[in-house]
Amino acid sequence: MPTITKKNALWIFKTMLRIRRFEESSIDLFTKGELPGFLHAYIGEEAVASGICVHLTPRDQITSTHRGHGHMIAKGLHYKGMFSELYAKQTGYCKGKGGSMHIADQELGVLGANGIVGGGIPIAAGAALGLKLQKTKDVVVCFFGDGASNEGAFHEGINLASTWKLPVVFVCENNGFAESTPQKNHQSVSDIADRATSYNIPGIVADGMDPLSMYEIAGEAIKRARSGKGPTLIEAKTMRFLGHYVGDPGTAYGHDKVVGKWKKIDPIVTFEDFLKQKKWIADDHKEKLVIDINQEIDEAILYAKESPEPDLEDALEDVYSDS
Amino acid sequence: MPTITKKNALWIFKTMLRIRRFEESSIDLFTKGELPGFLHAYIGEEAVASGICVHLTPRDQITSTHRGHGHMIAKGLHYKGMFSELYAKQTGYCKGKGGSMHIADQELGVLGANGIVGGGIPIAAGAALGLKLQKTKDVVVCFFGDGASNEGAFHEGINLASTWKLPVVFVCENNGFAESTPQKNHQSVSDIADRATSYNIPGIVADGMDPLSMYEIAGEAIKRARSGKGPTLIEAKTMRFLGHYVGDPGTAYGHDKVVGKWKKIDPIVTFEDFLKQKKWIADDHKEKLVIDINQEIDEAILYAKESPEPDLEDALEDVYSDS
Amino acid sequence: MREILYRDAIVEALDEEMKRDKSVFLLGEDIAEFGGSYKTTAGLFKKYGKERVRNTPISEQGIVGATLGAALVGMKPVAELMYIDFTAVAMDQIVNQVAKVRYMFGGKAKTSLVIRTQGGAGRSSAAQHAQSLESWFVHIPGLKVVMPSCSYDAKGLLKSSIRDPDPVLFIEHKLLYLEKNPAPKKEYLVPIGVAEVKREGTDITVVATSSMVKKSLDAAEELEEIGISVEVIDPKTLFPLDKETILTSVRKTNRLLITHEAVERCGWGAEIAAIASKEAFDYLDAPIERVAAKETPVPFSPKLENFIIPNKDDVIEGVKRTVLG
Amino acid sequence: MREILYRDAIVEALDEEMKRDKSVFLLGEDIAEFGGSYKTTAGLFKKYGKERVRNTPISEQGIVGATLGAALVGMKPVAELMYIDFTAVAMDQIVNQVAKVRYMFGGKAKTSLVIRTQGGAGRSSAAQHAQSLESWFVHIPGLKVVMPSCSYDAKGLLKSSIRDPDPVLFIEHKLLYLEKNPAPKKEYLVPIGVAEVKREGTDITVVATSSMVKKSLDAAEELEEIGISVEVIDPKTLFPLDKETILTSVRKTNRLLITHEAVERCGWGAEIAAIASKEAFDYLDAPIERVAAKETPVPFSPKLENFIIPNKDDVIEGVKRTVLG
Ligand SMILES: Cc1ncc(C[n+]2csc(CCOP(=O)(O)OP(=O)(O)O)c2C)c(N)n1
Ligand SMILES: Cc1ncc(C[n+]2csc(CCOP(=O)(O)OP(=O)(O)O)c2C)c(N)n1
Ligand SMILES: [Mg+2]
Ligand SMILES: [Mg+2]
Repeated sequence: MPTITKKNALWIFKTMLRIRRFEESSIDLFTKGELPGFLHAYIGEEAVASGICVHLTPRDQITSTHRGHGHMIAKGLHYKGMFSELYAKQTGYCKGKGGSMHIADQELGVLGANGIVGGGIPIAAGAALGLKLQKTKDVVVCFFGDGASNEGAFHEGINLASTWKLPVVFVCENNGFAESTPQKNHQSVSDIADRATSYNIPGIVADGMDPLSMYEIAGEAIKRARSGKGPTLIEAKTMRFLGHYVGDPGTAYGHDKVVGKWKKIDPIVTFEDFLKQKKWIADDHKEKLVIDINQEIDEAILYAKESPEPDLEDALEDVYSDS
Repeated sequence: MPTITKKNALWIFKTMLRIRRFEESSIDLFTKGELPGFLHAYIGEEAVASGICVHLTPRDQITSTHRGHGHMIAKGLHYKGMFSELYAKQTGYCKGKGGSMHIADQELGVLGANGIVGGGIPIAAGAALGLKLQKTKDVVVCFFGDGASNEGAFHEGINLASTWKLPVVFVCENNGFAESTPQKNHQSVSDIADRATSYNIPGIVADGMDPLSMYEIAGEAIKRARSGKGPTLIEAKTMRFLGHYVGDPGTAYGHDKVVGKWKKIDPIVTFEDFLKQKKWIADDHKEKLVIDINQEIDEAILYAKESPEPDLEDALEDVYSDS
Repeated sequence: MREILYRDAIVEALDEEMKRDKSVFLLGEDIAEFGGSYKTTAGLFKKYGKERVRNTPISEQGIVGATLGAALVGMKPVAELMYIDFTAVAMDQIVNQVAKVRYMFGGKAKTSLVIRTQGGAGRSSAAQHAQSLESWFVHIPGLKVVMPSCSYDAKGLLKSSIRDPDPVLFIEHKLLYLEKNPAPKKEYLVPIGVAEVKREGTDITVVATSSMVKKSLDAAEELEEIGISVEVIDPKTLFPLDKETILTSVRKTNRLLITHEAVERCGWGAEIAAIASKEAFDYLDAPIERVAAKETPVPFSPKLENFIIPNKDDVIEGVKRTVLG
Repeated sequence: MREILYRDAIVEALDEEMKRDKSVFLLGEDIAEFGGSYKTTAGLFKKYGKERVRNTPISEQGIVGATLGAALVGMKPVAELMYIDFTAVAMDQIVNQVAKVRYMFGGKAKTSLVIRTQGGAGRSSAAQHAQSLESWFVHIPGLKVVMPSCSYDAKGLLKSSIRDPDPVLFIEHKLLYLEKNPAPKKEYLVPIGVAEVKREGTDITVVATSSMVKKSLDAAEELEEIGISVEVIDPKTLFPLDKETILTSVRKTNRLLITHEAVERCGWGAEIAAIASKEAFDYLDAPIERVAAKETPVPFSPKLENFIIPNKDDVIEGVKRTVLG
């Protein structure tokens, strides 16, 4: 029986909802043509970021991916800064220069989404090295996908972290697809957790659709990292409910077909049932939460829309510290 | 009891001697200042290349490393072309443009030594893909070191080969050191063969000091590759008897200390005993062989010395097919 | 002549060469059933099957290394790197292996291979998906670098690149994929190393690459109206370079402007400026202008992106500075 | 002034900065007990221990990524990449991550880090161990590129680079390591972005980098004897570039020759030629010369290597061509 407290359980539930609603709204805005660039939605994978980040302090760090909104929200970034960034406004987390794939916030320990698949993995190892050298007890959580686990950067980053016993937790969000390519076509292992063997570190398969599984397994791994025992590789089996990017029909290799089965175990639905069983929430709890979240979203979108675009000169700044 | 034939055993013994004598002579020449550039000697590791290449035909391919002389000789390259290359002469395998780290010969299936650690691994996978698409039964053997097993190229190359079930055998020559750095300081696994788990392929530890161990294990892996069952990762535990490069005292991290123990199991000495036990060679067999080899070496060195240097204009050729 | 999308011209070239030569095959990320991120291999998986149209894992070093290995044993692989930004992930294989094996091996290596990729900004894809890095590769002896600006050249140059015995980096542009312009259905080749005068003029020579060709032709139209006659040259191949076509033009017009989407400093335009300033020294009546991207990473904001990437008006201003002084 | 080996100047700079700032640490292949392939970290492992002088696995992406990650959380890492040729293995981290995070994150990233490496030919190390790739990095906004030519600058510029808030690619030269020349033991800095007139002259300006500085000064000596007065400028920093020092000189001498060990096409010299041909257009009495490596990979043969790499006589010939016409 999981040892989660009511407080943590509610935080996770609320965080999953916050992610889901953020993604739904940004998809809606994107589809209306209000947002430039492209978006990769986290819908379906909310349990992963939420079940892990509940264990983190603002001083702990994360590295993220092109599918990073969920990680950001779970790490505490606010809607206003995020929507403003998607709208490419001056008030965005990156002043409109980064966009969806590069949101970062050093105050809250977000070392950045990343447009390069696997690019964040060695960076996470380095951040963990820095935190270790600074004699903190802080840890780094490194998110990446199944496809990323085939990049050389995955191998080099985890090898370095394991050789130096760095305080980092590697979280592979295995949603079974790399863009259109099914896992079996891009690697011959079915459990990416098995790759931990190459680094002599624990490799654990977690149920990425179950916040409790994520909570328990991540809790252990983070404790291990904080206590100086080194990295862990967690493989969260999950599924994105939508195509690779917003607009992708996801018809290649039958992604659209398999999704249906996963939607039946939507983490938000199943976890609400769990909370109700536990009598930790009332029947209308979710509705109330959603109302608050929606209001916060509406305000944030309004804020973003009304925020000024960057000035042309801004384009020339921030290339160097003195520019 | 190993199933090796007398013929193969004698080939291996002779090949190990040919490698040893080639390296001793080139070290001698280098130390006398006759050879430009730098050399990485294969002395101590002869059993690996010999025990593997005995299974190969000229149509099979290999990729090699900065420590490649042993692989070349085992694959059938002749002394004249090799010494000429070390002397940077027109008659060298690369017309004097490649040198020790880039010897190659497409006729004999040598896709090149490589100055980039790990650089040959994805190339080996690609060659195997080519041979497969051409519907041959030929295989590729890919040599690399323990240090190379930490490069991203190792991961990407083997992942590709395993996903596509390519006819390639990956041979990690684990001599316990990457330049000065002992294995325990560059990775947290002790058996690199364990890394096969990451690709769901067989990973086998072989005794790199024992030609019979290499012969048996390589034979299996090559058979497997030829029959379309895909790649194998062989880890050959071995030791270079000298420093990283000719001139390196090898004193860092006590390489010079550990070597003594390995010299006691010099593959040439132990295999000679085995052959004598088997009554496959007479007592003076080795002396006779060495005399022939020395003569061949002397002729080759003379040939190399007397060969012309490349002309200046040669420097501008071979950049493109028409130049 | 038939009009065709630039991206379909790519598909057609691949299709024709695969039909013609069994040793040609394709590999890259999501190029099979999905048809490629920009649909430049659409339909080929159905037609040629999984052996010759291969989805790879996300591993660019693996892709390029495999491409080289296959070429060394006699195949003619055509690899796709989804974005030119990702060539950085495979840089060792491209520069230290692909470009050098022939030379290092004394001329005996088979290296008939093509690496297709696409660059350029204009879709708010931000700093890691919108670079123009062609000058990196022109700097590396052993590589050929091709950069088509229209459907006709895309098809004809890709076919020539596939038949070329040397490694070719073939750089497409993400904004050109959906541009439709003439290209015959029938078999034809466009030779590597030959530039084209896209428009004749007398007052100034504008050398433009990729997406800047169209912008420069539009600029020339407008400048015509104020009486400035612009000659527009598309080099098509950045290396080998058709120097003579450019120099002949400069010696005629006595003025030169080079424009590309890459940042100015150490961009390919610097090389052209250096060559022309030397070999047409006595012919130049005005300083050579470069119209390039501002020296920043590519920003996400469309407003900022549009500001840092050179456009038609920047070319017009540059021409005026040069011609009117 | 005290004379010191270039490589020892590097050690001294690292030592002083490590003593001064606890957040400075070193990582790289074989830099610890072994002291580095070129002994540029000799003694520091003994002095500062394994936490601050870290041997890495052979994994250049890992090294550079770790360098960036540590910098982002406030450390000041100094990484060593054994050969500039190996930057290709880490190119994604250098170009897509290190160079861009500050900009992509809207200016809020801490990126005070140095990547030390060494380039150049002259030791028969062949095509994968002797390149000069500096122009790649000058082309990338977000990076600073430093290239010291003597012990004094090696020490002073490395100290400035370590203190610099921006990422610096610090390029040493394998043949300079064993050259001994003056550098004070006492604390001093050489500013980034400031060129130096190494020798004054009136007939021609020679801009030379790294190993070509000494060769150019020797050439100037000889040319003096036949009455040609050469001004030699060492930019020291390729970016940010001290344009004014170069242009001022060219406007004085009215002639310019640029020399570096990298191949000519799309090399850094093209950028200088492009800048000077524009900004000193009315001052140039002769075409701008470039004296660079011939356009091939670096051959193993010492005879061929020596032939393709520019030397003193090539500079002399180039100067004569330019001055005597
Ligand atoms: C180095 C690199 N190669 C390719 C891409 C293009 N790309 C973006 S996302 C993606 C798929 C990533 O798959 P995975 O790691 O499983 O993450 P997921 O999208 O499934 O969350 C690819 C190939 C990229 N951004 N970077
Ligand atoms: C990409 C790259 N990084 C670093 C080097 C420098 N280097 C040459 S050999 C070597 C050690 C290789 O160790 P290992 O793979 O174990 O092979 P061994 O020398 O032990 O046979 C290193 C670091 C290189 N040549 N290429
Ligand atoms: Mg995935
Ligand atoms: Mg080793």
